[in-house]
Formats: sequence, C-alpha cells, structure tokens
Amino acid sequence: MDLKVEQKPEVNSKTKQMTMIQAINDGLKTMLELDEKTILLGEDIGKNGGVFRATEGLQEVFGEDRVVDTPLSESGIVGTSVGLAVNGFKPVAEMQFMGFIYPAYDQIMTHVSRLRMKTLGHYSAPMVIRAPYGAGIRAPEIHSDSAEALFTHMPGVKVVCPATPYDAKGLLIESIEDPDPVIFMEPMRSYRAKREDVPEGKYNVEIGKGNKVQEGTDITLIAWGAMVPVAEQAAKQAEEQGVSCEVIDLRTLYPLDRELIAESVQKTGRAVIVHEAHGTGGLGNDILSVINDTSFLYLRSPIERVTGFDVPVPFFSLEDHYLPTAKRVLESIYKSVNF
Amino acid sequence: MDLKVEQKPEVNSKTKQMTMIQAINDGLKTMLELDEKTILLGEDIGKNGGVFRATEGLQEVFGEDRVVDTPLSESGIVGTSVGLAVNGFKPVAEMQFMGFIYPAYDQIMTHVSRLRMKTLGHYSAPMVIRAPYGAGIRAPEIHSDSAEALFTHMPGVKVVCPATPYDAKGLLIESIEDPDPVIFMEPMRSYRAKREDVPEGKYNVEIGKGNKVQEGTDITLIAWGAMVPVAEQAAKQAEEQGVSCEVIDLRTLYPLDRELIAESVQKTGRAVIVHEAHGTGGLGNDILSVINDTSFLYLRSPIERVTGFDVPVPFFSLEDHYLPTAKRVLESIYKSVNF
Amino acid sequence: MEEQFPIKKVMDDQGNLIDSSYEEKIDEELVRTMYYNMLRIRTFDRKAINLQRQGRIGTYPPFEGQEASQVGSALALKDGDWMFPTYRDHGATLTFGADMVRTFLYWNGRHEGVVPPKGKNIFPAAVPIATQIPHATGTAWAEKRKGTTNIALAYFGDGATSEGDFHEGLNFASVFQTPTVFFNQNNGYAISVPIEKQMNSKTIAQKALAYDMPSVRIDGNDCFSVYFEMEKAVNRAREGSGPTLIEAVTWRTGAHTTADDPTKYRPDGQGEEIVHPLDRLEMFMKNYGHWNEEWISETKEKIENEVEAAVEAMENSPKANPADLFDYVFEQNPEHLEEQKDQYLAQLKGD
Amino acid sequence: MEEQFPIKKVMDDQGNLIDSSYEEKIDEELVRTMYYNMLRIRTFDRKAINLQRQGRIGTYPPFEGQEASQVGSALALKDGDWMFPTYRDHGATLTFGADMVRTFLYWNGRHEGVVPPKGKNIFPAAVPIATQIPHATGTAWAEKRKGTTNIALAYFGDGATSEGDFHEGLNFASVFQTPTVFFNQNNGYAISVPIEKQMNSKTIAQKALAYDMPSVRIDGNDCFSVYFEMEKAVNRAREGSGPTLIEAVTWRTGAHTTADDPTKYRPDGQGEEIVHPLDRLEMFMKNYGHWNEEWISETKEKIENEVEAAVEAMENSPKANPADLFDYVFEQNPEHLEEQKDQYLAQLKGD
Ligand SMILES: Cc1ncc(C[n+]2csc(CCOP(=O)(O)OP(=O)(O)O)c2C)c(N)n1
Ligand SMILES: Cc1ncc(C[n+]2csc(CCOP(=O)(O)OP(=O)(O)O)c2C)c(N)n1
Ligand SMILES: [Mg+2]
Ligand SMILES: [Mg+2]
Repeated sequence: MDLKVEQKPEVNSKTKQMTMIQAINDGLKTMLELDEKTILLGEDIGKNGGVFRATEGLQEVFGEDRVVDTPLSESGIVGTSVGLAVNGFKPVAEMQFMGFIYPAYDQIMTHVSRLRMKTLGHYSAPMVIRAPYGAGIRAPEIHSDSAEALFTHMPGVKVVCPATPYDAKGLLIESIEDPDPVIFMEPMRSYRAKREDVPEGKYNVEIGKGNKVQEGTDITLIAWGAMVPVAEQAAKQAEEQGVSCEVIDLRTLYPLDRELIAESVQKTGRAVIVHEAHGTGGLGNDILSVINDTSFLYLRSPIERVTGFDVPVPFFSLEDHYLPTAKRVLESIYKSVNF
Repeated sequence: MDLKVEQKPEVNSKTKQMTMIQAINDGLKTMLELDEKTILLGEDIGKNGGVFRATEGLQEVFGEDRVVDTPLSESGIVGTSVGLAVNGFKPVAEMQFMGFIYPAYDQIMTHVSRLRMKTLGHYSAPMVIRAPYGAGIRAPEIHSDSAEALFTHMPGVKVVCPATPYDAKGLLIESIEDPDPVIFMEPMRSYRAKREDVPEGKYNVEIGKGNKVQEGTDITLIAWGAMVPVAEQAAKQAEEQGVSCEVIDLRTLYPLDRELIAESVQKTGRAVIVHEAHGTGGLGNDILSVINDTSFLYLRSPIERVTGFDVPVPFFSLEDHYLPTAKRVLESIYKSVNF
Repeated sequence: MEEQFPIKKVMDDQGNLIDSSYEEKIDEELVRTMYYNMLRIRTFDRKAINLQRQGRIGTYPPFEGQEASQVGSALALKDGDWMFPTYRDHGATLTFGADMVRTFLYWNGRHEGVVPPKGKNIFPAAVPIATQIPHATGTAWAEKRKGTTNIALAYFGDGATSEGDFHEGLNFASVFQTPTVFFNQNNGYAISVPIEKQMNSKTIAQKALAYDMPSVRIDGNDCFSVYFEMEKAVNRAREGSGPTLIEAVTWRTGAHTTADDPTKYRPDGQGEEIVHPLDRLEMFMKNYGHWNEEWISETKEKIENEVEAAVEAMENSPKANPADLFDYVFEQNPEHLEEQKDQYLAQLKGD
Repeated sequence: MEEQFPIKKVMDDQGNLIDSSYEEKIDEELVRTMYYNMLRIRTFDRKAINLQRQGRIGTYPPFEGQEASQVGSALALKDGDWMFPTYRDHGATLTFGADMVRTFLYWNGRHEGVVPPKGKNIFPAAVPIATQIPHATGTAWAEKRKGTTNIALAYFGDGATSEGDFHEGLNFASVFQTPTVFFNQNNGYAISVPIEKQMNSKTIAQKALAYDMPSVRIDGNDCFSVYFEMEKAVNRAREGSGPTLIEAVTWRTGAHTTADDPTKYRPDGQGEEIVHPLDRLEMFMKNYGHWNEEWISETKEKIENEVEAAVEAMENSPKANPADLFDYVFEQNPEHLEEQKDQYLAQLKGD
C-alpha cells in the first residue's frame, strides 16, 4: 500500500511523535528491515550513529556489513556504490554534509546519473545519496551549502528535500524504492525543530509532488526544506496585513511539480520564490521559467525571488545575514502586491 | 591601452586572419611574453601542443617551466594552481575537455571561488581555467558537456565564453589579467569554423559585456559560444519571413550583461534564449529571470528557450538531435511572435 | 624499488621459455586460444583504424602492441566475472565475449555498442579516466557480499594512476578485501605524457605498497606471463584473499587515437626494439612445435570473414533512434521530459 | 611494512634520551621554547573548550594530546615558509605566529580569524579534508620557481589519506620535486573511524613509497623527535631535494569536536597508557636539569594572562560587519552584487 501525498496515514495506523532526524532514522530502519539489499554507507554512520545521529543504533541491529563505516572518501563511497547498485544492492550513502559532496561530483555526474541512458537501460545505478544541507546551525564553512541546483541540472537524478518529519520518512522510503538515483537533501536546521506524528512502519510520499501547506488567494509562496517555515511565518504576517498567501512546499526539486505551481499562480497571479541557495543559477529561476511557460497571461506582477545572496555561504557570524528571513519575504510580498 | 568591446582595433594596428584556436594560441603567447608570472598547466599542452593545438609551439618558445605538462589529475592541476596563484603566479590551466573538469569541482568550489571572500581579501586565487566545451564534433561521451551553469551558480568565479576569434583572444587576455578566477569556455565546434581579422599583440575585450551582433525590432535572440551562429542563421531565416531579429552574443555568462539584455527586450518585447546545456537548471533561466526583473511590463509573449534537452549529452550518433538547431529556434521565434 | 618489482616473464623476446616448468602448463589449446584471440583483436583493431580513415566510424584509440596484455588477462576470467574496461580495452572485451558488431557500433557513436551479450558482465568503457576503478571495487564487494566467487577486473592505464579515483578505489578494495584485480597496462604514455612526467616512481606495482596490497610487475607483451600471473591474482580473489595490483609493462605501437600524432612527442625510434606480442607468440609456437600453417591460415581466414561480416552488420544496422535520447534517462520519464520527447519527435516527423 | 618504518623516538615515555648524542643538541633555549609553546597552546585549547561549553564560541575541535606534533613541527619553520593547517592545527599556527585573538575569533565564526599577521604565511584552516595538500604542493612549487629557499608544510590527519587529493598532491610534489613537507598527525581516529577501518596498511609512512618519496614514522608525542625529524625534512626541502612525508603517531586525548562523544566509539580505557607529550617533556626537564620552578610558574602566569587577554579582546571586538558578506567575493563587485548589498544594507538600516 502506497500512501500518497494527500492521504495522511489511516486513523488506525499507529503513529509516534518524532523529530525529522528520528523520522529519517526510522525510515532507514524500516527499509533495512524490509529489504535486505538496502545497505548504508558513509563516514561515521556505523558505530557512531552519524554525526547527526541519523543512523543511531542501526549498526547494532543490522551489523557492520549493512551499516558500513567507510574510509573518508566521498568519490570512493559513490564510486563503489555504483558497483554495488549495478549488482543489485541498494546503497544509501551519506555525505556527512552536502558541502562535502563535491569530491564525488564527478562520479555522480559521469556515472550515477548517466549509466542508464548510456546503456539504453541495460545497467543502472539506483542509489540514494543523503546530504544534510543548509545554514543556520553555526557550523564551520562549507558545511552550510545548499547545492540542489548542481543536481537539478544533471539529467538522470532526482532531487528530493523534505520539510517535515512525516515527509522525511515517507520520501526517504520512496527514494530507496525508486528505480533511479535520488539526491536526498536534509535541512539540518529542521532536524530537531519540531515533532509531529509519524506513522510506524512503511509508508511512501510520492516523488514529484509538492504540497500545498496553506491555501490563499493573493499570492503564492514557493519554498522547500528549511525555507518552508520561513515562508509560513511571512505568510502569517502578511495575513495580518490582509494579504492572503498560498504556501507551497515543493518537496521534490527534480522533477518539479509544474501542475501545482501553475495551478496556484494562475489563481493568485503573483509569486514569491524563497530559497537558501544563491539566487543566480538557483532553482528559483527554474520555477520562474515554469511560471513563464505555463502562466504568463495570469501574472499580475513580476515574480519575486528571495534567496541567499550571490556570495559564498559565510562563516557563521554572518550566516543570519546570508539567509532569507521572513522579513525579506514579507518585503517581496508587498512589492509584488503593490506592483 | 584597453580596447573595449565596441571599439574594434584601430585601423592601423596590424591584424591577421585567424581561426578561434589560433587566436587562443596567440592570446596565450601574448600573455606569456608580456607577463612572466603567466604559466600554463595541463595535460598534453606542452610537447604535444594540446589535443586541439591551443598551445602549439608554446613550450618550445617558453620552456617546460612555463608551459607545463602535468600528471593526469584535474584536482591536482587546480589544487596546485591555488598554491601558485596565492604566491603571485597566474596559472592558466587547461582542462582537456570541460567534461573532465568535474574531478576538480571540489577545489574550484571550496577554494578557488571562495578564497578571497573567506580571507576578507587577504588571499585570492586568480587563475584562468580553460575548458573546451560542447557537442557537435563527434567526440566520445562526456567530452561534449556544456557545464556553464555549474559555475554561474558559484559566487567568486567569472564565466566567459567567446563566439569569435576576435573575442576569444581579447577575452582570454582580459581573463588572464582579471584579478579573479575565470572559467574560460571554448566552443570546440567554433575552433576552426571561421577565420577573421585578429589584431596582433595585446588587446582586451571587457568581461561582463555582451555584444549586439545584429540589430532588430521584433524579437531578441540571446545566445553564446557555438549557439551564436545558430541564432544568426535562424535570424536570417526569420528575416526572410519578415520578422526582424536582434541577436545578442552574451560573451560573459557571469556576471550577465543585464543592461544589454533589458534594453533589447524592452525594445522588442520578445525573447528567445538559445543554449546548448540542458534547459532545466540552465543559464537560460537566469536570463529569463533578468528579463522578469527588469522588463516585465514590456513583454508581449512568454520568453522562449531553445536548449539542449533534459537528457545527458548522448553518444555522437544522437548528438545532432540533442543540439538546438536553427529550425528549433525558428519555431520558437514564430511561437513567440504569433502568441 | 625497481629491483623489488622485477618484470616477470615466462618467455623471452625470442619466444623461448625462461622457466621450462611452464612447458607442460602451456598446452596446444591454450596456445591456440591465445593466438586466435590475439590475431582476432589485432585484425579488429587494424580494421577499425581503416574504417576511421575512411570516415566510416569516429575517432578510434588503437591498442596494437597491447594484445598480449588484453587477451592474457581476459582469458583468465570466467562467465560471472566482471570486466571494467577503458576505451582502449576492446581487445579484452572482445576476448571476454563482447559482440564485435556492437563494438564497431560503439565507435560509431552508438549507445547499442555498450550493451553486452546476455550473461556477460562487461561495463561500458570508462571515458573519464580512472572512474571505473571504484566501480570494480564496488562490484567485487557486491559479489563478496552475495557469497559468490565472481571477481571484478579493472583495466586502466599508466596515466590513470595519477587520478584520485585510482587511490580511493584501491584503498576501498584493500580495506574491504574485495575480490578485485587491478590490471594496469603501462604503455609508457598517457597521450603525449611519458611515464617519467606522470610519476616519480619507476614502477606502478609499488603503488600497491600504500595499501598493503599484493602486486606484481609483468611483461605485458608476454601473453603467458600475463595469463599465469592473472590466474594467480584471480584465484586469490576467488578464495577470498583480496585484491591484487598487476602492472603489465607494454607498449602502444600506434597513436593514442586516430586524431593523435605520436611523432610530436615520441623520440625517433622509441619502442622499435620491442618485439610485438603476436610475433613473440609466433616464435614461441615455432620453437615449441605449435606452429601449424594450415591451422594458421584457416584461423586467419575465419577471423577476416568475421571482421568483414561485423563491419557489414554495423553498417547495415538501423540508424540511431532519436527516441533513445529520451527513453532511458529515468526508468519512467517525468512529465516534462515526455513532453520534450513528444514535441521533438513530432517536429522530426514534420520534416 | 611496519618493520620498515619503526617509530623513531628521541626520548622514551619517561623522558629519558634514547640516544645520548641528542643531549648537546637539546639546549636550554630549545627546551624552554618547546615547553612554553606546548603549555601555551594547551592553555589555549582548554580555554577554547570552556568557552564553547559556555556558548561563547562555536563548535571547537580540541588538539590536546597532539601538542608535541604541532609545536615540534611548527618550530622547524622560518619566516617566509608556508603553513597549511587543518581545523585542528591551531596549536601549530599559534606557534608559528598566528594571532591568538584572531584564532579565537575564527572559532566564533569570524572571517577575521583566518587573516594572518603581516609576513606570516598561514593559510586558512582547511575544512574540506585533504584539499590543502595540493595547495601546499603548489605553493612550494611557486617558491621553487621563484628561487627562494622557502618551504611549505601541510598538516593533515590519518583520515585525510583516504581522499584523492592526498594522492594527487603527493604525486605532483614528487614529480615536480617541490619543497613540501607533508606532516601527517596520525591520531588513530577520523572522528569515530579507527585507522584499521580507514586503511589496510599499518603505517601511513609507507604510502610515500608509491611516489618514491622519502618518509619517516615518528613518535608524535615526543617533541624532540618531531622537531629533529622535521628539521631534516625541512632542510632537504630547502636544499632542493624535494618533498618528505612524515607520519607522527599521536593521540587525540579528547573528543573530535565539542559536539562529539568519543565514548560512543572508543573502547574503554583506550589510549590511557599514553604519556601526554607535556608530561613527557616535564619528565625530561626534570631528568636533565631543565626544570626551574620559578621559570615554570612565571611562564604559566604569563600564558594565562595572554589567553585571558585574548578572550577579552575577542569578546570586545566589534561585531561582524554585514558588508563583509559582499565586499570580498570579487576584487570589484559586479553590478548585481553591489545592488544586493545596497538593498540589504538599506534594509538593515531600516530596522
Ligand atoms: C578525467 C579525464 N581527464 C582527461 C581525459 C582525456 N584523456 C583521454 S585518454 C588520456 C590519457 C590516458 O592515459 P593512460 O591512462 O595511460 O591510458 P592509455 O590511453 O595510455 O591507454 C587523457 C588525458 C579523460 N578522458 N578523463
Ligand atoms: C571532504 C570532507 N569530508 C568529510 C568531512 C567531515 N569531517 C570533518 S573532520 C573528519 C575526520 C578527519 O579525520 P582526520 O583526517 O584523521 O583528522 P583529525 O580530525 O583526526 O585531526 C571528517 C570526516 C570534511 N570536513 N571534509
Ligand atoms: Mg598509457
Ligand atoms: Mg585523525
């Protein structure tokens, strides 16, 4: 049984209050139990349970052979995962932080993403690459990058980014079951930000479908991951000023849920896109282009983007200045409605 | 004397008919002569003169110490270039093909692009990374990638891409003199496609400035590198049907010449963006976003993009199907003017 | 270090056995299999160069001079084993069971060219240098996990040893003791860069010391040395004793690719003293009574016919299908990609 | 391999010289310099941990246990030389001349923290593991080209040896014979991963064999062994005899960072038998008549005052300037970035 997006778990299915990191742990555990081909690889994920505790306790239960502490070598992790995947295993590789995925970029770009196409489907390398991303937790440099756009421009991989514990588990399970490679981005800032009811056992959240987290009529706010709460906060403040915001949590960054975006913008005629990565080259421009392609005649004002600045993510004393805030979103909302 | 964009070389300066590859060779030679801190590094660039002959004859003149055959190691080339650059040298590193830049992605992302910002300007790593790119020459897989969008989303590097022999030499010299790192993309397909007058000695073409290669009134075509001739061809055909096209050769991909784009689109009210890289995540979306930000009220139809498909660049038997053609551009022109 | 890794030979340059104990191990069947395969791939190789010159296929990287390395190593594998070749290892893949028509198709820019026959585990030729090395480690690791005795063989050149992936792949293999054989063909050059500029070490075999991995340096132009040393490494891998690095010292007779001009970077006369592997085998066969003119000419004819037929089949095969551009990117196309496909195919039809 | 790379010591665990010829080389000045610096950085380190606990700085990676490695190696450098540290090497950078206030600022997330004093060539601490290794090679190469006798020193951990950049950096250094010293602090763990899972080799020193590069394995808790072996490597580099790999076997006493809990992955009691480098030096000083209570207590006081003053200065330093976010991305801001800056600063002002 696949529980799809809009259906939340059935009333009688048991749930538990979980943070996002617990939900991820639970999702990994669920798949380790259900499919013996699932194996986890990464730096410090075994005995240590991961630097964020995403894999806490899993090696104890499933053994060193299925929850593998690897050498410190991202290209090696992804490169060997290609071999494992081709041979029927389902590697779930952790990059300790998304900023450390770059050494593996070549393997992902030239093999993981292309193997199926290259061989007309004879071989493929489905795997999940988990990557905690984003600023706001006072981590050292590089740790805080948001690199989704480097993967949405790479045909052959899907990119997923949950904003809630429920979606995190359901999307992770779906990603592990997906026949294609998935970059699974985890907003560190949201790891322990809230708890919610998460069903026990297996359930899926469909890849490729966004979630309308709030209905509204005047303007559409589009966000994902750690920016969803920021958008929600801005929406609340705008509401108080009489501007009704529709808020969309994209959840999947490749492929985009064009239908949901178009439908909403056609209704509101306005949009603010919020993301943490740099504006130039950011996914916001892709969304803008979806709106251009589908909803040109509906637009009542230019589309606004509130993004990280076009500067490297700074050391943490400046990171709050780098990150989009509800205030900046609110200004863009006003700019748009007053256009 | 800096010859800037619009000024072509003075009448009495000596010129020579050159292909783009010859102009690049000449630009490298010019800078090796003028600045002893300039050093070239790369695989097969020395004795062999480069697989495309870009560095032909240079090692003979300037010695093994300034035109260096390195080990087969892109991360090593860029990583050691950081050290050289910090110490006052100006490395001009060749990636044999842009598809082989990925192993160096980590060094470029985490150091080359960030060193200046990280150290508040105390250190910086200005260097030029030359990278032949693009499909259409029947090369094996990976050789034909167009990876500009992976660098325009990386604050701290500039991205340049000439379309003509004249611009190639002038932009290359400017890139070598630039105080910041520059990714210098060379359209392989244009290496020997035409000859034109190229001044002897040193001249510069400004980074950040596009070039209006054709005036028009009905629609703006925006392209760069090997797609400029494709856009020009489509413009010619459209002209025959009475549609007047303005054609812009962007030349610099980061930072974008927003003024030129805005000015033109505000005049024509329509735009077709043409590029070789995949549409999703492509630079076309950034240009779209520039237009959205600057020229919303002038738009008479949705902006069209004609790009490589959202598939890996295929083996060469299919590459002509992958690449944008004048025909596809023409269809988009019609779609736009008939909207 | 060079003394620590002497070049192992079974026969000398004149085809005389150096260690006579090999005489019984080298039976008629082995000799003929070796000769047949080496002649077959050389015929393929020369044909490919000709086809390229005539514009009938794309740029092609010849392997002439490396036939003993490729055939000797490939023959040590069994069905179920895995091969991770580079662009220059079609001699090995053909010997292991790749289809010749498809191999020609590959050099004609066709994706069909990388699809191996059913039951043959042959990965697409790695184009980004050294990236296949961790794949071979991962695959061998998978076989080990599954409890099979299958092994994985990675081919790579001298230049490839400079890439990080070489290092990471060998490190993983040594840590997880995967059944992988890392087979290096040291042909002296990476395009134009001679080994002295590629590395400071005199041997590639010694690089295994970094991983406490067994390694051996062999005469890559001596098909028997290649075969028997490979066999040892393969057996060790099958038995669960982990990976091995083999350095086969060989020589690329021709250009890097048909687009390359080796006279630009090779000193005059370099490599001329090297006895070509097939000539060496021929001398051996004559020396040890394996030379049978009739069998030889039958074999030649058979091979020539096969190669000609393969060329014909390649040229008669249906044109590349534009839909293939779209149909294998994902298991199932996302909507926007399906749209791109539909639009483009409709436009093509309109033409 | 382990026998080939015995751990070199100058003194034993009780502070007794193993080779008495060192007695004259180790004069009072050297002893005091060593003690002063080791005590100074330990004081800094412990202070930093406290500050982190009190929320006055961010996550911090302590280096306690590695003081001899860091001080012994740093003291072998001269002005003009280059240092490429990791996040754990602030003991070394402080010894080489980094500013203590700025070092605290770094751990408070401040860019000012990586700016070295004028004339001191100290690179920002490398955060992406092993990436600094090619930088040190390139810098040394630059110095060689310029004809100076300056050298570059790269620090890195045991875990770093698994990355491709380690391999590529050492290969370049060996090919171009750059004056680089690759100083490995093998502290037994990369976060939670013990060296046995990081590599199959028992030593890191042996990895130099891959590059025909000299290497040595030393007791990294013996400040004199570190200092004298470093001196040899540095001299070799200055003389134009190329790079060296040094493996300093040491131990991280505490956690990987203040966010880490080593009891999760370290067996009970592991490392307890290790005599801490500063205790060992103290015993040596007592054994050889260098212990002077008065000097010691003066020194302690001086250091404590310095550290307290540095903390105060760190905390009193002006807040980070939001304009710094924009002003150093390029030498000159492109227009769109200048716009972003102006808008944002205007908005901040409006608050
Ligand atoms: C990552 C990468 N960089 C550069 C190239 C371009 N290139 C193709 S073959 C080659 C030389 C390879 O030399 P070697 O490993 O010795 O193999 P050989 O060609 O001699 O068989 C180079 C540099 C590439 N294919 N991949
Ligand atoms: C490329 C990269 N991958 C992962 C990390 C996360 N990380 C930080 S420190 C560390 C362990 C480093 O171990 P080692 O090299 O032994 O140095 P030590 O911390 O012991 O000094 C890891 C995995 C990183 N900083 N960079
Ligand atoms: Mg070679
Ligand atoms: Mg360590």
